[in-house]
Amino acid sequence: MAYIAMATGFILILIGLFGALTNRNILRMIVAFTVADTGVNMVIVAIGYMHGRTAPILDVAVSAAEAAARIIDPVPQALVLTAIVIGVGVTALMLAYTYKLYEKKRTLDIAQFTELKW
Amino acid sequence: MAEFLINLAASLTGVAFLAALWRFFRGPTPADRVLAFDVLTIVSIAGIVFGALVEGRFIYLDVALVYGLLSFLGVIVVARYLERGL
Amino acid sequence: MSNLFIPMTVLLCASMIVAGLMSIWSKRSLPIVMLSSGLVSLLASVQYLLLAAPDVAMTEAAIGSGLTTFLFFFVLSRVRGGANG
Amino acid sequence: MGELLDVVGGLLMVAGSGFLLLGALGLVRMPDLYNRIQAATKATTLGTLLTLLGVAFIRPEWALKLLLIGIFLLFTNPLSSQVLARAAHRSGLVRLPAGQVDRLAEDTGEKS
Repeated sequence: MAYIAMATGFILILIGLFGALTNRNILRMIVAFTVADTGVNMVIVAIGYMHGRTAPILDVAVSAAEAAARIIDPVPQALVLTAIVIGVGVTALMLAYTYKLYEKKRTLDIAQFTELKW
Repeated sequence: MAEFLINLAASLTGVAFLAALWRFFRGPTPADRVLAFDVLTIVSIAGIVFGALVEGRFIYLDVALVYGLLSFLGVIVVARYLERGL
Repeated sequence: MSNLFIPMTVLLCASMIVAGLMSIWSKRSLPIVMLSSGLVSLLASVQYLLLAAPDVAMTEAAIGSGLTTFLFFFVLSRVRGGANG
Repeated sequence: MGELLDVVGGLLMVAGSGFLLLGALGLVRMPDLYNRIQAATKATTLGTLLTLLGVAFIRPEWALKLLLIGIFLLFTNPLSSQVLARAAHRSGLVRLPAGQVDRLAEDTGEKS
């Protein structure tokens, strides 16, 4: 099961990169970037999965005495938890720059922004 | 017996998921796609409950709780955008 | 009884690839593209739950599917008129 | 006793999944957006509630949180479908088929 999820994560990364490189609208590029972000998170969670074990939260189903033999590693999940929040911050920053560029030039086409060309 | 019934219920939920996904893929208007998104979220709540039942963990039901609260927000945001632009 | 998870994983992963391909297809209009991106996050959240990470699933459902879609539609309603290109 | 409760819960879950399937089938087969809304949201709400009830029969110690999920579904689900139908009516995206009269627009005096 983890291998299927990992393959899907890599395919989502490729889809996101393809969309970010071939679209010409800035909003479409940001959407494709979000898809690639989801793919990266899914790959990391699928790496941390172990077969036959359960979630690393202790309650009546998993007691503290047998926790070492029954729960999976919680470190990749904490990593992904941080990465999701940072991802939404990066997305909000890109959208704010998109709005400022739209106020400046009244267009979202990436071919119109030619100030850094020489 | 009970295990067979649970597997049958999960299979029917999977067919419902595929039908809603087909409507999401070719809805004529954006409102159809938003409706299909809503139905996909509700079917996903049923799927999460199946997962919690199979795994036997009480803590998985919190995810269904968050789903029930937040699908609503997404649908309302898109509906207000379709109405007059947020 | 845990063999129920493998068909669910296959179904979710195929749906995620279909929704991801919809979200980069350049002929679709922009709200449909953003809604497809939200659908990818929603299905990824269920997949995280099946991969035994319910805390990541909660965060993804709240932030990745709710807040990101809200931000996209907020900006799209601000730049309406220049969005087709 | 526990075996009987398991079988009853399984039958309730099969009934709920049947209602989910009927709702999704109505979502595919209905011809119009408003028909799709009325077919999909009611049937899927009932199906999810029956599924939660079946899980509460199988695992009685989970009943409180399942009740909470059911209450949230009953709050949010009709609200989202109503907002969606109102947005579809006001935005004018969905045209009625020819020969039908828009009674809501006549009553409220809107132009659509």
